[in-house]
Amino acid sequence: MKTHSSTEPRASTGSLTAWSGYRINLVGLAAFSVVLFWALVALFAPYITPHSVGEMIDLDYFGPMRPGLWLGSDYLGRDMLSRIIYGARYTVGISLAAVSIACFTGVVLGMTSAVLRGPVDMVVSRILDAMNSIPSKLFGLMVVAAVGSSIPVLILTLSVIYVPGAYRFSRALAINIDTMDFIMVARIRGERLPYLIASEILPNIIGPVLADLGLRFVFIVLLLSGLSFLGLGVQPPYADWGALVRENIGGLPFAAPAVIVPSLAIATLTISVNLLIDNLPQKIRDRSAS
Amino acid sequence: MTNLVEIRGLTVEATTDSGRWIQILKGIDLDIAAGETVAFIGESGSGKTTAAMTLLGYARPGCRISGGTVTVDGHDMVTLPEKDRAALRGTTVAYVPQSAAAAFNPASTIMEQVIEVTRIHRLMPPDEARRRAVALFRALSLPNPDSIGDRYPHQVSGGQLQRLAAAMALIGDPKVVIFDEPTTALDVTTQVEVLRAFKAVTAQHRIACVYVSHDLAVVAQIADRIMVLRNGAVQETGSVHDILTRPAHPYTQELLHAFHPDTGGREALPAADSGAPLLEINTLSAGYGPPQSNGQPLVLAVKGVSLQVKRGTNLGIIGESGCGKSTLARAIAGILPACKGDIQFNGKELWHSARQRSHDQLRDLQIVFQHADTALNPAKSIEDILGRPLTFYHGLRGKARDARVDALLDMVRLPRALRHRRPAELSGGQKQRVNFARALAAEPKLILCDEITSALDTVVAAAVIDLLKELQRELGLSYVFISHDLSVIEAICDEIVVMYRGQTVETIIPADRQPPQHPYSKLLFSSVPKLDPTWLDTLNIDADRMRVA
Amino acid sequence: MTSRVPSLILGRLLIALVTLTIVSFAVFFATTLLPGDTATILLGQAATPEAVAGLRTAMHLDEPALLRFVYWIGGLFQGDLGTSYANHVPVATLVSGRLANTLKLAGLTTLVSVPLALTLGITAAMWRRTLYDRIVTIATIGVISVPEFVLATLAVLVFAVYLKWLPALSFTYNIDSFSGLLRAYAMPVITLTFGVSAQMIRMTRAAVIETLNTPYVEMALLKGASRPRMVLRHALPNALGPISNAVALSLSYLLGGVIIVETIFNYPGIAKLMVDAVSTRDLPLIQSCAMIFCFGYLILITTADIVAILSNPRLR
Amino acid sequence: MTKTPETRTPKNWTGADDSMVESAIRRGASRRDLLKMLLAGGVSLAAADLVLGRAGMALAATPVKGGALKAAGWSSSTADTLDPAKASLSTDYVRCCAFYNRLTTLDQNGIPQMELAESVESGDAKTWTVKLRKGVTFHDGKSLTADDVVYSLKRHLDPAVGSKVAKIAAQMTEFKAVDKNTVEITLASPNADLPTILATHHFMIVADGTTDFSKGNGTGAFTCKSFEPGVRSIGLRNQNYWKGGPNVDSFEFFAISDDNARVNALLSGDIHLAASINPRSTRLVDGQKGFALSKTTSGNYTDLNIRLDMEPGSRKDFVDGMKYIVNREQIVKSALRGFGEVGNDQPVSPVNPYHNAALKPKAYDPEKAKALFKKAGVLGQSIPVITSDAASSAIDMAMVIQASAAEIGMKLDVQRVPSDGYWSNYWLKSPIHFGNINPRPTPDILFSLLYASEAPWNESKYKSEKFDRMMIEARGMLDQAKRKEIYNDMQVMIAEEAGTIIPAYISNVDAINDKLKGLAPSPLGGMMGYAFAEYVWLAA
Repeated sequence: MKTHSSTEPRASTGSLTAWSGYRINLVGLAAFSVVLFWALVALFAPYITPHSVGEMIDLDYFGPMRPGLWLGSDYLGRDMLSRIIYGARYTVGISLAAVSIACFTGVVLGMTSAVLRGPVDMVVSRILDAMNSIPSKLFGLMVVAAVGSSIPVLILTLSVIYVPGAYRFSRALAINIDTMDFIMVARIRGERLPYLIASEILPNIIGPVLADLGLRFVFIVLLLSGLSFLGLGVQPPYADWGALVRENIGGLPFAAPAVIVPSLAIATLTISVNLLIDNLPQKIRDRSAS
Repeated sequence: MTNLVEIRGLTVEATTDSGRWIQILKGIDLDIAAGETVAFIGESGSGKTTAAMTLLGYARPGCRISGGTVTVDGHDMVTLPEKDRAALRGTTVAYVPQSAAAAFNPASTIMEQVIEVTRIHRLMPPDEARRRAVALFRALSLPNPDSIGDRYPHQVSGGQLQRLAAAMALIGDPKVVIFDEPTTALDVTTQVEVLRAFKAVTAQHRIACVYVSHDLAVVAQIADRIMVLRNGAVQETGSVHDILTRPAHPYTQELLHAFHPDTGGREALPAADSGAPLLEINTLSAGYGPPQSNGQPLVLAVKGVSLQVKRGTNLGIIGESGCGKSTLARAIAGILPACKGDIQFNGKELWHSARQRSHDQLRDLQIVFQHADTALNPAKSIEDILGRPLTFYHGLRGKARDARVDALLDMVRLPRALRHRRPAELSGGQKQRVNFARALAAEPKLILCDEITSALDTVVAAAVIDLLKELQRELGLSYVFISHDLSVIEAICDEIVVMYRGQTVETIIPADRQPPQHPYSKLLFSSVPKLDPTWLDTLNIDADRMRVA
Repeated sequence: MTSRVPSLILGRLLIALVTLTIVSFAVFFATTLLPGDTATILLGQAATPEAVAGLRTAMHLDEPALLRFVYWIGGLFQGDLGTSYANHVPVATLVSGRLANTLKLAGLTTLVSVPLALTLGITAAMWRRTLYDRIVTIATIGVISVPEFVLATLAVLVFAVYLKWLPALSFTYNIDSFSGLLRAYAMPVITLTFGVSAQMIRMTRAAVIETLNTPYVEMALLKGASRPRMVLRHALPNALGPISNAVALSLSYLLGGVIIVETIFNYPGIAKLMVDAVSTRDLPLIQSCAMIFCFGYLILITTADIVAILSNPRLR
Repeated sequence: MTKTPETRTPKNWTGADDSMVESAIRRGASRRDLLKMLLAGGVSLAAADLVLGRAGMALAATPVKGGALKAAGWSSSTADTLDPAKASLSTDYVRCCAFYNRLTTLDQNGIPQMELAESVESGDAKTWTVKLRKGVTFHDGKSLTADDVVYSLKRHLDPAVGSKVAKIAAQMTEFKAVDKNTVEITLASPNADLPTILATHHFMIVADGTTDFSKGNGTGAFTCKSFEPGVRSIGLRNQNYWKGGPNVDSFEFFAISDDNARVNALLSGDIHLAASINPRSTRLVDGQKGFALSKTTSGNYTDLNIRLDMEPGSRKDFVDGMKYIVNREQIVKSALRGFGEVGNDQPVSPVNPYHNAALKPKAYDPEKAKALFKKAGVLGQSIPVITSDAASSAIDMAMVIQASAAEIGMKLDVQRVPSDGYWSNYWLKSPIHFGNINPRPTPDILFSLLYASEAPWNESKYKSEKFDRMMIEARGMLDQAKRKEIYNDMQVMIAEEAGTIIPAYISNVDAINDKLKGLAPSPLGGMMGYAFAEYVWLAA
């Protein structure tokens, strides 16, 4: 299976050269700033929230933006700004953890299958194929029904859902790499599996894998919001952004900031993550310059 | 307008990773008359293909024509709008690619692609186009000219595809055809046929040709004039005769010299044959595909081959693609476990599969692959590539390892500064040296060299061969040298085995200076082009071919 | 040259069958692991011990799981999906109407989204690195980063509540005209199209660009072919494999992933049926729904693989 | 959405006020009283007039025949049933009400009225004689007889049926078809409430011997045209209805579980009634031309249950402290958005004639609570509180209580668990959790179900022999005044001693298209006690 490895040459416009031959793309820089912003918000959430997350300070609900309630109030009259700040913690944290676990597991399994082939490949592929065939939201629902909802369960569920995708993707990439002669050289040198996958294959697929990770991150953020729809989510009064959108969706007809702001937060984070990965600083390998 | 093609002050620029534009063609002037064949010769990176493609008004992605004019049949391909350029492509100027196998769309039939030019430019009704194509197939002496067009590209051989690509170029009745290394990927015996076909057809239609190649001998057969390029600049232009006999430019002289390798370089063997052979294989068979009921694989590529390599000597294995020589190398290395026979190495019997061989056995027997591009991990630095076998086999780390990497780089005549680079930053010759240095790092007794020079330019390949010889003297290695190129093998081997259809047909000792006896060997040896421009026209190898078949 | 296609296709079908077997085991035993007793849940607040015991016996819930698995698998082979615990109706009856609805919605969405996504993906690849391409690329990321329920709610607010062009619910019972069909399906289809197209667009674009970099496309250019011809005649046929794979993966979402759309538009599809089944611990129904999703997924993926095999003349 | 000034309600006016006026009218307030009340509340005369006009409209108008009624409830699943004994969701009740009849029914004031019965009488509250109305036929043409009634009631005793009211039905020990139109019911012990009990939705009368209920063969106002569990049902006007046919030609009912989707469906004109909408959505409907709200306070409540037999509920001071830390006013305001009435920690709601209005709710007093928590030795500890969407507004209530507790340094660890499986896994089981109790017609049912020592749903594990004795004493008592006195005392006992905190009685708010006329409140629940389809009409 061909996958969407991005082999196209990068656009030469809007880029600048800095530090010892790394090329930084302006779009990438902007995206990085946004991601960094949310990461910092998530990190320092307890220090920058103006109000407690659960405190009901507005007598009205779905209140507009105004001094003191800079992002308006939610459906219970709680401060949206504080809730968004804390939501960043959960959204960024959970999604990052889940996407890391999913990609790590999937990629390791994928490379292992590609290197070992034969029965191992067959068995792992079939099992993960079977897993993939169960719709993610319904799987989430079954998990909630079976073990209830907590953050570790949430992270694990999201990870499990995305392992097959990461597996399929990395296996396809790794199989292409596995046909290369340098793998053969390493094999007849007598190298073992861990070295083959970690040292020979991984460095060659890490680019597309990262790009894939970015896309998966988006899906996980969205799935997180979808799961909150089904009751699998962060414990109140805390909420991830998806849950914030969900619990305030009733404010949509009023164009309440309580529903618009978390939606925007999700959009800025996911779009930035993707743009950042598409425009990662690139070491300039300029043969003619040397 | 007297000349069909006039190139004046042509410059082409390419963009680098950092977005800088650098000149890769530095002011080229050339005239080509109608019906004339001009060869562009030079090593890879010299700009010969780039120059040829400007005739189509085309520069590959990342490149642009930055100056000068390229006038073809009265049109300046540089300034013409893209739409008008497209109208001339295929009708006035046509292109025959280096690898026809890659240039044919795998999803469509050959006929469709051959006559596509007539569809694009609405030259003639499809039926007529098909008749014309069949006529061209016949003229290019393709087998089954009436039905070959119905096949898909993967269903015909490389030599046939190359001729079909020529048919594809000729169907639009172009005035100029660009042949871009059209025979480089072919076996010598096939190359002869293809060259003949090209020559006949272009002469018959009085088509002007640009023939891009790095092989002086091939060019000598087909061109009227030669333009020698290096680093984007013309070194020398002249008639074939002048260039071959009175090369003015030092680079041209170097090229010519590389063509006459120092075959006498190997003195006769010292009395080493007294000891047991380093490698001895007996009735070895190997192949691909699932095992059949008789225990043999579906496709048997090596059928009961036996040979010996004595310590400190080199064995050459020669044959055309598909003869089983690479499979044999893989079976010896244990990559493709042999299904029958036995391998004795250094006095011990080797397991067929590399997995079961001991650490020391693996270390003592190294293999170097043909394509340095794929044999070197593009994600690792040269230092890591060379360092790994040092750590793996000899447990070297830190400073000791660094010193050894430096020593290896010195050994293969590469600057030490390269150690921090990645393979993609090296030239083809440099990569092949690294590839070889990695095998040396293991400190082996025997190195299997699988076509290691065939992807290199003549001059570079000659240098690599010289290096190999030198290292052998210093380190007391043995090589098994697998190649389809007789001149390379002759230059380095003490003994040559000719393989044909999975079997050895003849063993030749170059030092004995005996002509080959087996008809296939004869065909093979006689198909190697000579610098003599009349070689192709006077060659009579059909008798041999008949006997082989 | 002998054709390898039949054996390759046979191989794919075999793989699908193996996967289906794994799935059936997994599904059955995963569902029996669900905590909570069907009888208790059915009775809800009224679950007194006597009532629960009575109901358990009445539903044969007291038999061992393995025995029930054997019954179930045996039934599946005979096309018998079992009887719903919740209301004693054959599962097949419950499922059939819902499945038809789901397939209708999926079919219509496919009809809209696949041509749309392919067109956008191909044209974006054709005019790569132009403003158009950038807009398409950014827009696709933008669209997938909006939660589905926001899209759906927004669509309802705009088209149903304010403009009153379309009904807020998807009434699919009495469709007697084309406009009726449009009205009933417009909004769910639009919402789902947004959801499934993005990935198809991305993949199509990537696959076409990959083939655009091949020598045979350059060859077409050198024959004087126009850009559309290069893309449509040369790049596209060779990108069919990866594209069909992407399409299959995206479409598989339309079977079980549409729970939110089904909820918001009150569309009686099979995903909602399964959600109901989970909350009532209606095991036969859960198992049947899960099997249907897996089966649909496998059909799609296997079809994509077969398309890839057939589109590759090397294998013919 | 533009609103003309004329139709605009006062700015600070909410649907809650509308309903308040409505219930004042029900209690018999004169127009002048009401005007006074409204003006005192700062409402302008013109606006007050408008409000009164709206409230009055619901009560008096001439029905119009015809039209296809479409309405949406909030919950449904494949477990939807037309078997009245198994009905468990509001959706089931609505359908049963449309297709069947009960022996009795409750009027707006909670007083039993006769439906299929002509009379339900007893001398000793133990043996009851039910006389049936004559000339009633089932949809399939069969006439209603005593055998049908005996069959319908008796099946609740069969465990295999899985009746939801098996426990209540268990007191009916003997059924006898005296003649074609007379049934004699004997109770295990006297119970004066039987006529009210028989008005429960589960005691709908089905034809003798029915086992397949998918056809909905009853005596009700609609015949069942189609019924797909978890999807929808369609009823057609029963031409032979003994009451003389419903107003609408057909009645389609389904559920839209998503709150916003339900409101949107109403606003877009797809349905005439959206049942039980989220209080926060009322802002969308309220004041919107063409739509109205119908509020019913029927005794539904969500309570915080502290089990007295477990830590920390076994410490009386903790339980009392919790009662003071619950800010009931804020729960009504924030969590219920005004659609509720402050509760006084006992289950008999203000709409019930037996409600003890003298029992005042505990005031919100954080300092007192803090002192009590300190005394109980729990201050500063983290106390887990289980909440879920399963109990309506429970999460929001938990949020309010949690925030108040946090102010006095009491950490409540609110754990939201999925609604799926909540009733079997957490309710009654966790030390502190939320419950949700549907309206019951009589205090006796509420007490015996929820507070008697052996009650199956004793949410806080309250045990009091005195309470049990009082319950049985009151049950057989035909003297209303005496009975009310006992019930008053019992309500005080619950409020003071039990571990159930009932901060509010939740109003049910149905949003309707104002073409829909004739909708009146009922103590049995929203949508006129689920029976609206039979009574309403669609204005042209």
